[in-house]
Amino acid sequence: MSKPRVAIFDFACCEGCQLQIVNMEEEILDLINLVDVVEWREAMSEQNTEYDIALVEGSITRPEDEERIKEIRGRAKILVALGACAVIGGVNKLKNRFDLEDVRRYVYHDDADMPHLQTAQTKALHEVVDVDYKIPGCPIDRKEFSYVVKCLAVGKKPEIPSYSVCVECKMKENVCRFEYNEVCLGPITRAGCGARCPSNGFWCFGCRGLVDDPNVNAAKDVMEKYGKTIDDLKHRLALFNTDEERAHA
Amino acid sequence: MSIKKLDQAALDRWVDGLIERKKVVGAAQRGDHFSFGELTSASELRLDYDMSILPPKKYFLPPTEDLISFRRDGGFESIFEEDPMVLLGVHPYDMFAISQLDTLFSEDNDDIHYRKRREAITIVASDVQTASEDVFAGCMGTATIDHGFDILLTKIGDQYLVDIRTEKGQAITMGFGEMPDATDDDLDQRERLWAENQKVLRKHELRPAVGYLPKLLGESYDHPIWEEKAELCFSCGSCNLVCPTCYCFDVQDELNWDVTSGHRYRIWDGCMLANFAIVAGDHNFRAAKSERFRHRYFRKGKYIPEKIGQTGCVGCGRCVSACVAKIANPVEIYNRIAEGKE
Amino acid sequence: MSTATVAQMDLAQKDIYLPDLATVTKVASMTEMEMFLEFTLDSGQELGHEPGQFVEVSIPGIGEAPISVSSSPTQKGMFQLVVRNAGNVTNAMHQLQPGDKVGIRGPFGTCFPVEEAMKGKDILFICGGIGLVPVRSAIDYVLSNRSQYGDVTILFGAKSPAERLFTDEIEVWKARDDASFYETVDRADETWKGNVGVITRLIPPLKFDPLNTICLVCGPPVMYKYVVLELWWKRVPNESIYVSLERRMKCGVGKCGHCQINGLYACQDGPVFKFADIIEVPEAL
Amino acid sequence: MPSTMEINVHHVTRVEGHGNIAIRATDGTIEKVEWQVPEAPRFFEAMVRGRSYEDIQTIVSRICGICSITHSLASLKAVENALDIEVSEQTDKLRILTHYSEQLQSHSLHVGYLVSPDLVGKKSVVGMLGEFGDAVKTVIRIHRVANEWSDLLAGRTTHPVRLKPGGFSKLPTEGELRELKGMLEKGVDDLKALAEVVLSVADALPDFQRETEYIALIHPGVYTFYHGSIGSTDTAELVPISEFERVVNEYVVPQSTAKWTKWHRDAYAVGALARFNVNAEHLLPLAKATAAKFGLEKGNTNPYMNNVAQLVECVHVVEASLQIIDELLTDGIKPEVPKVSPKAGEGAGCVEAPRGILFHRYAFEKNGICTGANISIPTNQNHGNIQKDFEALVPQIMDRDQDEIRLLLEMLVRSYDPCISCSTHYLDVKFI
Repeated sequence: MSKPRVAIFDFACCEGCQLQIVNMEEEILDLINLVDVVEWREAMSEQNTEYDIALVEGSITRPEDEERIKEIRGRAKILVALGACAVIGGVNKLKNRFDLEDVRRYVYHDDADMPHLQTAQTKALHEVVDVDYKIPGCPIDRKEFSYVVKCLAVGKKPEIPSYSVCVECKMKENVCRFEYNEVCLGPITRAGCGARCPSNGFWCFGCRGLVDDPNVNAAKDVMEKYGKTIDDLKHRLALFNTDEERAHA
Repeated sequence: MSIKKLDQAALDRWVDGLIERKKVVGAAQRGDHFSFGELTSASELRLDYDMSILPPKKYFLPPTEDLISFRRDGGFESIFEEDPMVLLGVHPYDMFAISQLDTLFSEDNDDIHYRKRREAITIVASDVQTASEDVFAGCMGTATIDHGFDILLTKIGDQYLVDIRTEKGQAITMGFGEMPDATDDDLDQRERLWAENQKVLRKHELRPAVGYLPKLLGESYDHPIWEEKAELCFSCGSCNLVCPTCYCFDVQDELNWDVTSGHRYRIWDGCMLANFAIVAGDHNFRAAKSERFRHRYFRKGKYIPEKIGQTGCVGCGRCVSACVAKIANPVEIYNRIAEGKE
Repeated sequence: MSTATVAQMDLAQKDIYLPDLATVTKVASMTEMEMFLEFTLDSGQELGHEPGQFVEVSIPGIGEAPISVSSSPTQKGMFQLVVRNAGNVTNAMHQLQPGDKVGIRGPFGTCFPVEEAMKGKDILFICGGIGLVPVRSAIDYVLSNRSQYGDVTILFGAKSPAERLFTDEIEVWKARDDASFYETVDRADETWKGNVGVITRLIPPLKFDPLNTICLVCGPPVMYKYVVLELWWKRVPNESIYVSLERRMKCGVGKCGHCQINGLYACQDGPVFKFADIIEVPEAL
Repeated sequence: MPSTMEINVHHVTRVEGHGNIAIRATDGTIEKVEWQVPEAPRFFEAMVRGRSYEDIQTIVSRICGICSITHSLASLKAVENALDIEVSEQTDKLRILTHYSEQLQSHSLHVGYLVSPDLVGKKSVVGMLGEFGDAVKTVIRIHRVANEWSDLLAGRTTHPVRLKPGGFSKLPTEGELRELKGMLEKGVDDLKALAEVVLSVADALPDFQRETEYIALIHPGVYTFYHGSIGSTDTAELVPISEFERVVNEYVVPQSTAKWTKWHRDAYAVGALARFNVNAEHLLPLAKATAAKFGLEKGNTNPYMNNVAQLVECVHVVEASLQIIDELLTDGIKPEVPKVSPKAGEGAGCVEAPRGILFHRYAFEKNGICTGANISIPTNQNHGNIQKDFEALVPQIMDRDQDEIRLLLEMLVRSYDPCISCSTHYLDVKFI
């Protein structure tokens, strides 16, 4: 069996997900043993238009980026969205809460009309092309990434948890963030991070996106029980899940 | 076997001595909560703890546990990860739960992964000194216990009664030094403390008798409470995960980087999670939140009792505290379905 | 159980999660979705199953899945499975070639009562889609011991002609004069000359003695209620109806909880249930 | 027939973000020399409006995956400045210790993975595995130490979790700090080994000089990354952080979605070499010795030497951290819970990112909701200087082979360790 050829691409993002691949440290050697990394601008000068698997980080914010992701999709047998920006739009979608003209002017003032400073509504990859698999998180979890790569190498469909962060948070034996009177998105956020933030004393802000069927009614009720409002919840939800926050508005 | 008496200083000396020789795990304060963890000194042990976030179940059935290793070209081998330790300060309701797991993992098909861990652990139980906010063991008949443990510690005044029940218990009593036997008066005091704990560990009052729950539930399958409570359920599984008697698990394969070898492990699962009863092809046999919610209370109050003759809920109250939506109080639910009956 | 008793138990017992090795001896594509596979255990032993039981099949690294045994224990030296490509394990099983190794645990669960309740009775098999897979084991068993049973009737319904299973064997069953075979498809195509419609339509025209007939029913979840209703119209007692139910049997040994049907475990108390035993079990059908 | 030379590097590789090089010359006359930044702008500064002061750190750390801790710290200092929040000495020390982990993370990644292939004539670190396998493994070990160090203090290597207004959401234990100390002590040996390897190929660093202004934080008596005021090699004036806009003077150019900056000259440089040129006398002994090995002295004007300065800083931050850990262990870790209440206010914060000085400014209304922000990022501040370097370098190397020109220009860009996705994420707002 020949090694699958993998290419890594990025769109609007912080490139922190690619960095997690670098951060695999010694395991990178295992990774390149298992797959042929044929293009990876951040780490390699080699370039190649022939690949089987495209790992794509970042969200789509300009018409020319739409064209580029379509081309990548066209070449790749399997397209994997890497990280919150690619999977759900991530913090980049905060932009969509504003009028784009206002956003551009706010940043570039009188120069805002220069053609290269144009921008469009932020989109997650699946809003532009078909995405085969999604590795959520901001940034991606290295263990989960390794798991997905190994699955793809043996033709197994990777399973990303469908349950909430609370499951992993309980396994870590953390005190619930609600006990500290904090607004935590753990109960409605997809697990897989090992409850990283609550385990470090911080609330979950939903970077892995919501579970398939989040109970928004319950969320409302819970906010009241803890002396918070649904607006507090929506405020936090907007960070990574602007679309969801608006859908439930 | 025998019941001895130790003061706090002697107890500490004994625990410190144990720590030198063995892995000793006990209830201790970690951050702003109590949990079971490895002790490095007797001073960390808090026998006056009220409740640990997770029950000591985590040492018998860890959140994840390797079961077998495999090679893709065929070949499977068992992995056993028994972890010998002395487990200090197990409360009666948790001891009750451990005994229940012993039964469930051994009957029909003996699970030797569980059993090897179980046999490697010596349990020093401890009568409750501080009642937690949500405990209702007094209503479930689990506030005190007289079997299952190797040693039971009971604090009477400034002394501990040390009730040694098994050879395993006897084996770790080296280092006690000269110890007086408990007197009849001591034992009377222990009886009184037990009676008192039956009353104190009742922060929620279950109105129907425990033994009546299976019948009561049998008549309440279509009770409106399931829909009503599930309306606010996140399906987050917190109640499952903190429960000392929940033992459902999922099984997964993990490949090594060579993708020709790896291991199979089990990981805690929960019947409240949305996809728990899903089958290949995506049909979900318990798709509705209310069905899952009902299943959990039936399992604790009916299915387990009908299977092994014991309550499946030991009244620790962890689920009551862990549920952010505050809908998981078994007492409230069982009381509701008992309304208007007998 | 007290710990003292636990300590006395034999530590050398078999690990219930440890698969035995088996080798693929034959593969054949049955439909677009279903693959037929034949195995022998590397130990040289018989699987030792009863009709209706299942095994847990391991594809190392991919996972484990419960699969009904489709062959009759009367066929020695091998066992057969038919798998629909519906998940990771079954997808990997579709790639298997003769000589490949898999892990097998089991057989597990209850069986069709071919040796007890069915002996001397008329038998009615009702199979929808891949429900034919486990029932085939019982059909073969009964036909191999034909003299010990009364009338034998087999009903089979498939979604479309292309999804019919065991088509060669169906021709054999049809040709037998000591058994009746009727089938239907939900949706016909231009090649199909037979019945069209759901399987329940095959039941009303049947003439059989409801008090001397054992009915074995297996099919998709939605099928059971309608089939049972038709059998009730025929006055078949609940005691005489056996169903085989699908659940997610992860461990197969009554521990993991996934296959629970109210208080019952599909892997231990089932997958074959006497209908009378589950009529009060709301989650069953 | 006129001879035309055209170099178009569409996306310089082995840098963070997208940057292009465009050179055109006909008959030896340079017609175009451009450093272009086509990275998609993300408008962070506009996006934080309407967000709570509690969430600012969470959002703006996402400006950059590589210097997320730095962005968190700059934003926290700005938020704390705006809301009048005092932090304890322990918090300061732990933050600096956290910050140093990122300096090592980023520098070892840059020097070890991204620059070193150029020095040995390879296209990527993967290509180095055979011949330089041991060196690569040394780099990996250093990088892993840096990441585990960040994990320990920040809860994660990328996008820190524990850093919040007023302090930490969770503190390390003394036992963990002792473990860290052991890790860092071992790391010193790996750093020494790495320095030897780089030294053995340092001839590959081009000898190119161009005088420019260097800007970095200055704080009395220390080689600072965290405290201080804005200093420059062109002036003795120290500018308070609150007046950073006076230093950066941002402007927009047609070839870049990132803004450019200038102060006393038409461009200035920030980063390791700038810090070295401003603060070299405060380096700790082993770092000083490392600089001496490479002949790196204060006043160096070769931008390619930024990579050596980074290596020197790797040594310095490990030395400095061992001191901080000792102090923390002597004092003991005291439990502290950050207590913060919102108010109206406006404030600025500054820290040194691995690639240069970084400024954040925010304004809040009384419920702690952000009303405006201004962020000025080091790579922005270097873009103009990169362009000026190009303009000076290209005529000097015009006669060389195109591939060599291309390589030298790419190496020049890489030497700045640009964080291009960062640089397109800033904004500028006028506060009233």
